[in-house]
Amino acid sequence: MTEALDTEETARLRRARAERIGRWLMPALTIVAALVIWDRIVVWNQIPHYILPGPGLVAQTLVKDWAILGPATWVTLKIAMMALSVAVIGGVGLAVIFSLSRWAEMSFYPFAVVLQVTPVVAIAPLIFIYVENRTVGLLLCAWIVAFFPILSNTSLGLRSVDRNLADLYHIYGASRWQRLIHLQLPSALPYFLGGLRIAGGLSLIGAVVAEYVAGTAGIGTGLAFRILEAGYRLNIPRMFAALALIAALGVLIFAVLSLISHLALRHWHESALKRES
Amino acid sequence: MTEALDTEETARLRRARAERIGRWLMPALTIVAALVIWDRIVVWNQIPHYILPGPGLVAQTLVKDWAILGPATWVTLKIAMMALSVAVIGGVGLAVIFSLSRWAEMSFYPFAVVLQVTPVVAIAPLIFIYVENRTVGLLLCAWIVAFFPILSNTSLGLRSVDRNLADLYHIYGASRWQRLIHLQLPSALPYFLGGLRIAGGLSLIGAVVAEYVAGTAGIGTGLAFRILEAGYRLNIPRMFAALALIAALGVLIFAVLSLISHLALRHWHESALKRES
Amino acid sequence: MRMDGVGKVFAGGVTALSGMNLRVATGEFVSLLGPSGCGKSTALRLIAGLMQPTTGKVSWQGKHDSGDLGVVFQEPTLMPWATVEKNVWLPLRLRGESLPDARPRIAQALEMVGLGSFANAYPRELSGGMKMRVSIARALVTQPRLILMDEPFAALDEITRNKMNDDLLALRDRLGCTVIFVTHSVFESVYLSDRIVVMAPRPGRVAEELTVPAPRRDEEFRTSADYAAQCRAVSAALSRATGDA
Amino acid sequence: MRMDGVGKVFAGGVTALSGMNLRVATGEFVSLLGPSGCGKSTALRLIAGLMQPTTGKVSWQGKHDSGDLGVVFQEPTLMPWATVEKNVWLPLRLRGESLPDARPRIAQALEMVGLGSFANAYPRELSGGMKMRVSIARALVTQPRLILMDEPFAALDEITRNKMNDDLLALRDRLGCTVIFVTHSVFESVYLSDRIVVMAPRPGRVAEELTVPAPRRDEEFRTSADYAAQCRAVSAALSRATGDA
Amino acid sequence: QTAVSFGTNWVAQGEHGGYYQAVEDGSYKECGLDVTIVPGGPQVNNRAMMLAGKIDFNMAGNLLSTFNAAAEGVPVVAVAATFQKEPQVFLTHPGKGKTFDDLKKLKIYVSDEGFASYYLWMKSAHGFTDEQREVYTFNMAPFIADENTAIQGYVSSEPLMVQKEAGWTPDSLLLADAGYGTYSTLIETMADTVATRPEVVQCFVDGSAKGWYNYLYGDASKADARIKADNPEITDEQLAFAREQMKAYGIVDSGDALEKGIGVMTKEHIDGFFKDMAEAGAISPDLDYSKAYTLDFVGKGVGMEMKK
Ligand SMILES: Nc1ncnc2c1ncn2[C@@H]1O[C@H](COP(=O)(O)OP(=O)(O)OP(=O)(O)O)[C@@H](O)[C@H]1O
Ligand SMILES: Nc1ncnc2c1ncn2[C@@H]1O[C@H](COP(=O)(O)OP(=O)(O)OP(=O)(O)O)[C@@H](O)[C@H]1O
Ligand SMILES: [Mg+2]
Ligand SMILES: [Mg+2]
Repeated sequence: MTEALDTEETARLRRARAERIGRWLMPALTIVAALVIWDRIVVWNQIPHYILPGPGLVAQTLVKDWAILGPATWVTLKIAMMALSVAVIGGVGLAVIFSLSRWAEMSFYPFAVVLQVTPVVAIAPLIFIYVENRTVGLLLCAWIVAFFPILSNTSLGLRSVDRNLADLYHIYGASRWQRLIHLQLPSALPYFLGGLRIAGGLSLIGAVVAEYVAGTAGIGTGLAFRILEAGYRLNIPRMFAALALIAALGVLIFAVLSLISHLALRHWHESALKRES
Repeated sequence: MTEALDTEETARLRRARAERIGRWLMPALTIVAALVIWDRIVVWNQIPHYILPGPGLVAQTLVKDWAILGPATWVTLKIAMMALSVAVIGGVGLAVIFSLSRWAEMSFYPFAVVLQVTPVVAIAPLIFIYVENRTVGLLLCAWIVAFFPILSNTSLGLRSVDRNLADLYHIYGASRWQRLIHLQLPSALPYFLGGLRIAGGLSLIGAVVAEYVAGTAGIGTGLAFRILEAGYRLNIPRMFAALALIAALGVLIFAVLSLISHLALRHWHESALKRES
Repeated sequence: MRMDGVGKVFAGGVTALSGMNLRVATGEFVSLLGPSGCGKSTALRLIAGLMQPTTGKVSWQGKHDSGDLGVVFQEPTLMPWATVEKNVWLPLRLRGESLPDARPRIAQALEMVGLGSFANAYPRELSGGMKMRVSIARALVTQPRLILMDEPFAALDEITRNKMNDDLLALRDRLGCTVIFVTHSVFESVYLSDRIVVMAPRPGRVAEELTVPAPRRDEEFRTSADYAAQCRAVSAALSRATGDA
Repeated sequence: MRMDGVGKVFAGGVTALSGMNLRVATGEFVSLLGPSGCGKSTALRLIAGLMQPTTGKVSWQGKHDSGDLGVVFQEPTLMPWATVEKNVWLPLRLRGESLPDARPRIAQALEMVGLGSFANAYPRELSGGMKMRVSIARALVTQPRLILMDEPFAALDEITRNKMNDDLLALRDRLGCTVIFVTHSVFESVYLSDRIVVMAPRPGRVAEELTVPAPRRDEEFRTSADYAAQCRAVSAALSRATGDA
Repeated sequence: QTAVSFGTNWVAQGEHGGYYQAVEDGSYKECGLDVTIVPGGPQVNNRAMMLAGKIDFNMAGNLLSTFNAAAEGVPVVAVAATFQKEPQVFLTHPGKGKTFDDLKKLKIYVSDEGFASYYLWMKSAHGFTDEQREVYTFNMAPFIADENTAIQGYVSSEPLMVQKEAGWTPDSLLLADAGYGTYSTLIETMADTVATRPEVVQCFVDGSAKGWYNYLYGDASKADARIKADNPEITDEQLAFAREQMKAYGIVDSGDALEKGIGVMTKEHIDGFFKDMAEAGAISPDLDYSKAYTLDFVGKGVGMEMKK
């Protein structure tokens, strides 16, 4: 019996250790594997570099064209971060307003949906006719792309308050505002953070789309233009290098947001708690 | 005392009735108000119809061009619905796989993020070199746009299982699969439905983007091409009519998904319960 | 406080209460006693104003101000994202008191429920009884003039429970507050209350009311023959009420 | 089942148990009694295999098969999205039984806890005590050979509670099952158990063990002088254990 | 000096050389204009900016957009046609596209804009089909990958790109040679401008013509430098190639322009193209497009003397 348990225990410890290492190793290995497969596919099928360059060539191009791509990455990251901030403010703000007033919600939620589904490409010219400031217009475009998940998830979260807690606040005479700040917002946090993780990627897409429809005059050239241009010029290795940078930015943003989310929730929410073993 | 209470009671009933009516009236009124404001802005600023047509002209065009726009709407709706189905299957499927295996999650989540942030416009040509079937390629493009919110929210939901319930399942010797079906999926339902509402709009965007990058040969022309064409032909009223149709589709999809969500959750989840008055 | 012919029918069609009459005078300690599911919690929620009765009225004589109310629900109802200290702070916080200002009183309330050293724990790190005690500390931290409690001591062991009973009585003597108390324990109800309202189920209603005459409530009372006799009387009333159903 | 020198330290650094030894024989009815927060629930979870002890071992003599286990946690732990009937169905469902097949037994279990007419209600429509009873029905529906219960009857009134006590004893006589039972009530523990393990807090450990010799457990036993004497003995042990802390 | 702005249809490139030259060599300044060139881009809609009054002149794609404006009652007027021929070509793999009809056997990558304009004509005049068209999103890789495809392009850009990247020279079929008789790269402005500030329009048209002569036949280095400043990515080789091709195919200076100067338009030419497009169903045959263009500012031989 004791024997059996000891092996069990050792197995458990071994598994825990494996997981700790695997947490970093596995993604790294998978990425390496993906790169190798990509490389082999390109080599074995003799795919020419102007259709699908191999990872080596993309890496080389990345280094070679860093002078062009580096600043572009920075510009795109900057726009994406601004867009995300605006999306957070706008999304949470709207969700709060909607939760404070059912009238506002009933009346304006449809408009939020309309904004979400409106093709930015189609209305961008209109925006730029009336919005003088290019940066503002740019952020507006990116915001339209990214705000909805935050609004939608935060709204859901604000409505998912524990009923008994809501009653408690009612009894203690909490004002609408106190209820919002002390009860609804913390309850909505896990949902909001989930929306934030979605919006992180979308804000990057928003930055790309916004640059695509509006250019980035005054802030420098971003990755979107580099991709289009490289594609247009058949400089496909550079196009892929730029795409790789976007992908890397996306993963980076996601990782940072996941970390924030973990730190914010680890004390209390199921999704972030470590299981007691 | 009795007097005071009676007035209170009447006030409460009045409020309830007002809300019941307002639920439909308010959005209707707001939309009418928005249309009137739009109309007045156009008239007072004498904005020419080729920059921003008034709502009346758009409505006229909608009727006049229905023979063109109606079928296009149908095509776009079809693609959007297919994309949404694929996004649901793909998003939930991935979330389930990730929840079943932490290794899979650690290894492949980054790829999901990469897919989310990759500009479809840039990789569409590549997709169409290797994907022979046009419809498949089209759906692939739309899927890339729409799947992530479902994956992300469902993942979050699958992880937000009540700890005591999870323990209970463990004790009763539930298999991994039973735990998934009977415990994790129902727990994730509110999160999933939240993701679905976001993905509903995105699938419409996905359909537009997919048509834009891939055309819809074989299925007929969708709204995306109609918008581009109308823009190119300076037929701005028709462009706005098509945009209005997209907006209407978006609101429709959202309303249907909200209804589904309400029906699925009304028996038990806070977000959908009516408050006991 | 008076309830006149109060009835409550839930959306599902369950009649939780029907024609319930109750009068509670200021400074009184009233226990609601009755079988599980007979509508005690529902009555308490109606009194707290959390629901509107379907029929009848709940009315208050004189002012009743939310700052002067303390409640303990049947479930601990703690905010999972806040530490024990912050949870207890809640009623004070809603009145605008800052944490440093409130801290001495929070500490005192936690001390009273024996959780002085758990101020910085999160609710999920507490045992069931400890959560309930935090909830009690939260209700008492404002030293309210009206206390509504729904089986607050059910999850506590006898010794802690007795201590809390005495603490509650002491508090009540000091503040002269009104207490409406739901309990399952005949002993507890007799020990604590001026009056015991025995409820009968399906539909929930008042079956009997018994006054508990007792000059002092202390260890002596608890071991007195009088106490035992009253407990028996209440037990009998309870089984009559249950049998009625 | 035996626990040898079991200790449990939580991630936060709280030592919930330390050097706890316990032996439970097949067919025995053992109660864990102790002040709130002394580690009773933690001990039960260790026994159920939901946690691994930090030190020491929990070991089982002979097979223990998940199908043969019934548990009631301190909280009702119902699935909010399922009706009462479906909640009770759970253990059977996990063994692959279809709802129509299982229905008679579910109905019987619900009848036993007095909720026969609530099969189609959702958990949120139930009172606190009713939820707990659903949880009890769920634990007993499989007629398990090992039952772990964490204060199952705390939320019930005396009359229901007595009835459930008797039902539990009857079930146990019929199936000869092992029961490990956490309770706060001295009376209940004496009435039900073969052996009472009194635990002391901070850190949680076994303070005393008392065997309860009683030939038959029925109304007669409950009113006997022997019963009263044993209750007093257990009470005394409990206050010693609490005083230790 | 009057400040005016001119929106082009793409990022700065050789096809815009004449305008840059005019800015550099003072042709605009001579008659009192201070011209700012606003480059276009993939999605930059300079036409909308002109309609909204944010810029003064715009580079229109071809006559079809002029007709469209007339059809929608948009007060835009074409005042000059810089390119006498549409420089649009179809590229094929070597040997696959000897004649225009050979294209019918291939998949053709056409942008949405092309699909809404010249492809209509290709369908009616040459029997192309919707099914063979693939969407072109300005990435030529799919074309290079599949030898049974053709792709749209500018005679002055894409052939060189393919040659450089793929290592072979594609066949180019000029749309204009197949009978697509539109002018291209027109200068357009609002009717209001024509009516109230004709001297500005005249100056811009004349200056542009001079700029183009100078760019094609003179020293283009300053304009090229300016183009490279606006678009650092472009290479001297590309600029030289564009210039060569424009000359070789007579894009700017051919036909009527040889006698009446760069920018010339004639009523016969426009009417002829209109008839073709009406037949193609791209435009209503009853359209009155007479107000959509004016011949007042062209055909005066301005700058012809600069041609060596
Ligand atoms: N939200 C609800 N919807 C429908 N029925 C409800 C709801 N809440 C309570 N009920 C019903 O009302 C009745 C009384 O419930 P209540 O919670 O008041 O009982 P209780 O006396 O507090 O019982 P316990 O002692 O078990 O807590 C029960 O039959 C219950 O099923
Ligand atoms: N997840 C956890 N993290 C940290 N500490 C915990 C956790 N769960 C329980 N504890 C601590 O362990 C101790 C014992 O808890 P346990 O739940 O076993 O008590 P209990 O005897 O069941 O009490 P009660 O009678 O109040 O239910 C308590 O001091 C509690 O604070
Ligand atoms: Mg209750
Ligand atoms: Mg416990």
